[in-house]
Amino acid sequence: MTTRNAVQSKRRSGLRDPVEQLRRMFEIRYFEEEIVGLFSEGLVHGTTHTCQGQEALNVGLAVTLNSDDFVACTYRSHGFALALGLTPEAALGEIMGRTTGCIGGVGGSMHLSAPELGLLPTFAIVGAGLPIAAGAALAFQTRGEKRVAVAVFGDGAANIGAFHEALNLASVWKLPVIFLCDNNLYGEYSRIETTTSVVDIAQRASSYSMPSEIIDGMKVDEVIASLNRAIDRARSGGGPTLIEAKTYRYAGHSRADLATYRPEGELESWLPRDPILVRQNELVASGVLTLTQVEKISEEERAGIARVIEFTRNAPFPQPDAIFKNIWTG
Amino acid sequence: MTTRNAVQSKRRSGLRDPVEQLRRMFEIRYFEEEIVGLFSEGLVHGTTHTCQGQEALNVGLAVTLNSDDFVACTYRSHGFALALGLTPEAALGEIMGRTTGCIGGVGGSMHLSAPELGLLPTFAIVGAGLPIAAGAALAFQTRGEKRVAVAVFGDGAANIGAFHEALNLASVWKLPVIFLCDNNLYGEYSRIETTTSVVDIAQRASSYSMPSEIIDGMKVDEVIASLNRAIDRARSGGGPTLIEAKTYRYAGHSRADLATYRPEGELESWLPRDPILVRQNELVASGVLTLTQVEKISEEERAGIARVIEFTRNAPFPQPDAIFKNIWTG
Amino acid sequence: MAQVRFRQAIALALADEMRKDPAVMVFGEDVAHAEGPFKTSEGLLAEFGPLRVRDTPISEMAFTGAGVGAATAGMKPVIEIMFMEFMGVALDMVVTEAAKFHYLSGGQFKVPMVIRASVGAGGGFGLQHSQTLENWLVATPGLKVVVPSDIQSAYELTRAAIRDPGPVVVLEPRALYGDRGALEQKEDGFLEIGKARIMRGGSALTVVSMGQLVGKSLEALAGMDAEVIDLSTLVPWDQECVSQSLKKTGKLVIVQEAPISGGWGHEILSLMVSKHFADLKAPPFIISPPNTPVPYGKELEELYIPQPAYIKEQIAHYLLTSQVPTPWWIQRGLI
Amino acid sequence: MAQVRFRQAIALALADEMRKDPAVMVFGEDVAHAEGPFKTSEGLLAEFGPLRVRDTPISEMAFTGAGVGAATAGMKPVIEIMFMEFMGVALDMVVTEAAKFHYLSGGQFKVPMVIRASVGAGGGFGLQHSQTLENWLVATPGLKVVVPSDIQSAYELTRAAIRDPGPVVVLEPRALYGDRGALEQKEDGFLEIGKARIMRGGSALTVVSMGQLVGKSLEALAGMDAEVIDLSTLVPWDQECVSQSLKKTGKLVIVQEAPISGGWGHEILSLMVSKHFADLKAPPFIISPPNTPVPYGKELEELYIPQPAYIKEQIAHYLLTSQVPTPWWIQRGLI
Ligand SMILES: Cc1ncc(C[n+]2csc(CCOP(=O)(O)OP(=O)(O)O)c2C)c(N)n1
Ligand SMILES: Cc1ncc(C[n+]2csc(CCOP(=O)(O)OP(=O)(O)O)c2C)c(N)n1
Ligand SMILES: [Mg+2]
Ligand SMILES: [Mg+2]
Repeated sequence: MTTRNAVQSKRRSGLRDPVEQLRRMFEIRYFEEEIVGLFSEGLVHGTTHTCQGQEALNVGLAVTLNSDDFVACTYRSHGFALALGLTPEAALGEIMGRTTGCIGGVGGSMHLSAPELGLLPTFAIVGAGLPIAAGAALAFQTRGEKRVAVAVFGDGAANIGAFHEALNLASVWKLPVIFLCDNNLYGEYSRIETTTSVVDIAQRASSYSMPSEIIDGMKVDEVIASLNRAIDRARSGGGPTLIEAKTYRYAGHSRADLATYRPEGELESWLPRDPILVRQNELVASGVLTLTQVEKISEEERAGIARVIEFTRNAPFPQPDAIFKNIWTG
Repeated sequence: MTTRNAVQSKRRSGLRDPVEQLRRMFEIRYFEEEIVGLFSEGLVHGTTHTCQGQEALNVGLAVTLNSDDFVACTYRSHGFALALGLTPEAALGEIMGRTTGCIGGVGGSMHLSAPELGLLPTFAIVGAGLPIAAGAALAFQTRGEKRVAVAVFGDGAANIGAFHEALNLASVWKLPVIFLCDNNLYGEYSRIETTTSVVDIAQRASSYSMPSEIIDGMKVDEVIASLNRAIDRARSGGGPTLIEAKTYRYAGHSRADLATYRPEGELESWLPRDPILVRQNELVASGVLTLTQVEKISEEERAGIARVIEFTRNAPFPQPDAIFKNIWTG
Repeated sequence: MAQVRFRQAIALALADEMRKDPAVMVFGEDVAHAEGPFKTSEGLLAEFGPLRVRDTPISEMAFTGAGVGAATAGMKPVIEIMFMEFMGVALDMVVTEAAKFHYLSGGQFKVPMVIRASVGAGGGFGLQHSQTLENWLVATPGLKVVVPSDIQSAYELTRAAIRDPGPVVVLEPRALYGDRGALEQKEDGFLEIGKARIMRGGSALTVVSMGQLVGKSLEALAGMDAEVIDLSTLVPWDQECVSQSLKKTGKLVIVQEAPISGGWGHEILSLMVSKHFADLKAPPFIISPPNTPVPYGKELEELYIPQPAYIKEQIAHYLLTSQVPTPWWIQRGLI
Repeated sequence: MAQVRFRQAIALALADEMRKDPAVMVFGEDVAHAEGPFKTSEGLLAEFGPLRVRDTPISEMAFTGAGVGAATAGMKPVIEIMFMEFMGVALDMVVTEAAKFHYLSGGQFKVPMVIRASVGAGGGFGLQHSQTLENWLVATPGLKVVVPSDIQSAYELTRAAIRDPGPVVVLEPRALYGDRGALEQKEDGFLEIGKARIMRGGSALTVVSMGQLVGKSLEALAGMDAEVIDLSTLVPWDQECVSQSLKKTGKLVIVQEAPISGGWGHEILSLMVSKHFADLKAPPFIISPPNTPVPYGKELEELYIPQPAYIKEQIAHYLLTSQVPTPWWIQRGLI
């Protein structure tokens, strides 16, 4: 555990380096791509929700927060967990239900947790993370701490009551919380305009007299800059912010969903904006990396994930006693 | 029942006459004033919420709707029920728990109901009426009927999740429903600015791309005009509207609440705008009524309520078998 | 008879009722274009169109409430709660509004609404997507609750629920959606709401079960002289049927998926003991999962749910000794 | 000892814990400036200020969730749900989040949160503001539920709940808020969560009750040789205490405010029968309200709630005949 903590804090702090950011995005991408295969193999039980294409948001959030800030994410959080520093072993172990998982393999893909990194148990109920993040911010405010909480949620979640109640409460109490909407255009199999009465989720901030921003969620630098503005506001007592990041969900909603409901060519139209591609081009253009070096990083990450999978295939399953632990708070 | 229905439809249709509107406002005012006394006498059990000062909204709504339109009101609905045509006997009977009550005395002050007038069982759970009114509108839309549904709710209810979800759903489905917010500045003992992150509730309509209006809820003509615009839009397939009526709750929140938390002089500042005063001055100014005639109407209504109270004091209490009726739908 | 899957039996029931009655409509998250997250509304949008078959925003409170309102205004809405746990954001509409509207209108308003929710463990969905939670729906006079246990009862109870004049919750065991078998489509003579089903006659023992555990119980008791009752309706449950069986056998065992603390079986056991104390030949008891969250992971989840082998072992011991058997988690000293 | 009202005992418990522990904070609708709709937070805003004592918008989902988040981040929030029914718009936060967070974090996060809710009939608030609804909170491993029955237990259970490291729901019988009596304020040695209270010893009969029916049971049984147990904690309830009593008396009666269908008493009865079948001298049974909504109107509401005279008559008949007595609604042929 402590060694894992050491590795994790290094993974977290190292992320300030743009090259590490690129590396982490590769890690997340390959991790998610492999999950789909493991699911088909039957090694991932139940369901899983991957985030290919949204790596800039994952990494951007991790770069801007301190480890004692709190983050409430959703079932679609492998990428956020890895970005925040969780080891791929701890993430995959949980997803594959092994004792090496971050909660010992009794939670599964929707339930990652890493208190040491500020990651609250990820939320499987749409909207639930928003009031709870506001509550963490309430604790920080009440104790006069400069910490912040972030709630990450989807476009679809912006239609549920908890969204409305949480934003109003956060605004009335001026809580140090950031509401980060990951607008990937779909809630399950439904495109946003079929379920949502506004074009931009950010527009709803006016209902709470709350500052808001709309950003390109495919650009890690834009994510970082926007979050920094909101976090500074929150830390300095300026209250909550609603940020809408425009992203795209490359894969289907969950496990084997092929997303055949998407309009012809929609995915393709997003690929040129791929967050990894964008970041790597920037780094190459500015001479920080050569294409060969990028290739090398990519291959290293691909190989790393392969090793993690090998490791986890052989990791033990939890024993029956695991079911009876951590139910009643001692 | 049928005789009551006859009386009620006359009470409803007669309301198009401005003089009848004044008369009904007097009826509601005296009715509510007496309730407080009956409560202190112990003749009204539990709790009760009165609406003195909001009679223009009550009457304005009743004038603009057809009897086959649906209305979802709150626990603060004696005035709406009387305006829609419910007899004071049926209303007071319910409030005093007698068999003469509109549901036989097993509901009480918060639970009036009059299907024949379109009045849904009034809602004791804040916000619950909004999705349900939207659902009635959904039925009308699905069958291609020109009927509408109205949800009346308070300023405080605009902070609950059901408000958000209902307005989004109504907008996405373009439902023939009107959301009428009775902003009387208080939710229980809390003034609006202490709980609400916008100044005008109507501002929240933009979160749902929904047309909205802010009106003076103390002026019956303004209420009627605004509702007619919204109802016409709904009947002609134009979808939902949010109307915010600025009113004032003369009395406390419920039963014996003396509302000592209100700023000095706030009530007094509203009295010159009293809906009954305004309407009677208009009628006198335009020569429709003389002050003596107004006096006479006022006295007739006061006497009428006295008779209803006498009648209800002597009305029978329900027998135990009443508890077992209407539970399971046969 | 057509061979169909459990989930298709539900879709067929919805389609057959929609054809018969234009007041029936269906809405919920992704039930229209995607034909349901579990494909339980296959073909409905295509046949009945976007007015009667609608996708909703992620707003359980709003669309459950819309069901209440639409029902009150003369429709017969069938709404879908994808996973039972999601009713936790909309329970008010089910138990405080729908169930009480008839009473609150002096019997004048009816709420002929059906609320379908998938329930239970076995799919590896983890502890927030695997519970049955019938307990949320009890202690609510006016609300009926039915639980199909096989393809035929899924079809018939769904149709019966739609025809019921009041609100009915249908709890569908998610683990059964993929089951394949024969279905007899019919236009009437459905299983009655409020009536239990005797799945197999017997005289040594009365076993009362529900949902996905009915099949497991039948498998477990193959060859034993046990009367196996599928409660089928939890509210109001069929006291007469259980009474008759118990009078005959004098031994009662409940087999439930709900955890031992707070599960539905206690009410059956309790009322039957008060009524048939003199007839009892041995202590009645409940076979259930332990009092823990539903674990993720195939092995643990399988262990959590009472399986046929375990049910058989428990009941064999009971018949042999007339003593209440020790559950596995005590046997293994896990608590 | 100070003479206080039940509602003041709660306010005093909150104040005493807030003085001891700066992490304790209180929020809910009108709990601060108005000092609580039922005056259960009298004096708190004045003493502890607006950071730790807050009025909330009408947003049960948000402020219950805020309690979960604040607890996870190291505070000890005490939130107030004015009427139990309002939990129907926020249940997700209580049972699906708060109760499962510890498990979901591999035991690393704690949620030391208290959810207070007023429950029950007797105030004439009508059928949507008068239920006890304990059933919403069961079948939820990880969530504790306590129910005070008098001034002293209101004070002690509130303090014990705040000190508990996990989430605890306190269900306060609204009908008792106005009761006046002696209170002993103490700094420790509170009633333990999970322990029942033997209110009076006896050997002929074991009566298990909870909340406002404990007092009514004691009154009803004055002079009878009955052991009266206040369950005090519903989850996890004190099986040991009831077992010991039942071994002695061989007769068990539950007296509950919850309706007969879906009420909490079935679990007590069921588990005790499975465990003590051989010790039972007569059929155990439950005294409860009928399976109907809570009626408005003094007389009907009084009839609905089991009153001392009725409890006495039922139990006298039971002791005399060893038979389960017929409830009043059957006696009068009302169903
Ligand atoms: C209250 C609730 N309703 C429904 C669901 C089922 N569900 C899981 S994810 C999802 C879609 C959410 O879409 P969005 O908020 O856009 O997030 P995304 O999946 O796109 O990241 C739904 C409907 C749920 N988990 N919780
Ligand atoms: C869900 C829910 N929470 C709390 C309450 C308690 N309550 C009843 S009325 C009320 C105030 C509502 O204020 P507003 O919406 O402005 O309506 P008004 O009373 O002013 O007409 C509250 C908090 C309730 N009935 N339902
Ligand atoms: Mg999305
Ligand atoms: Mg108000």
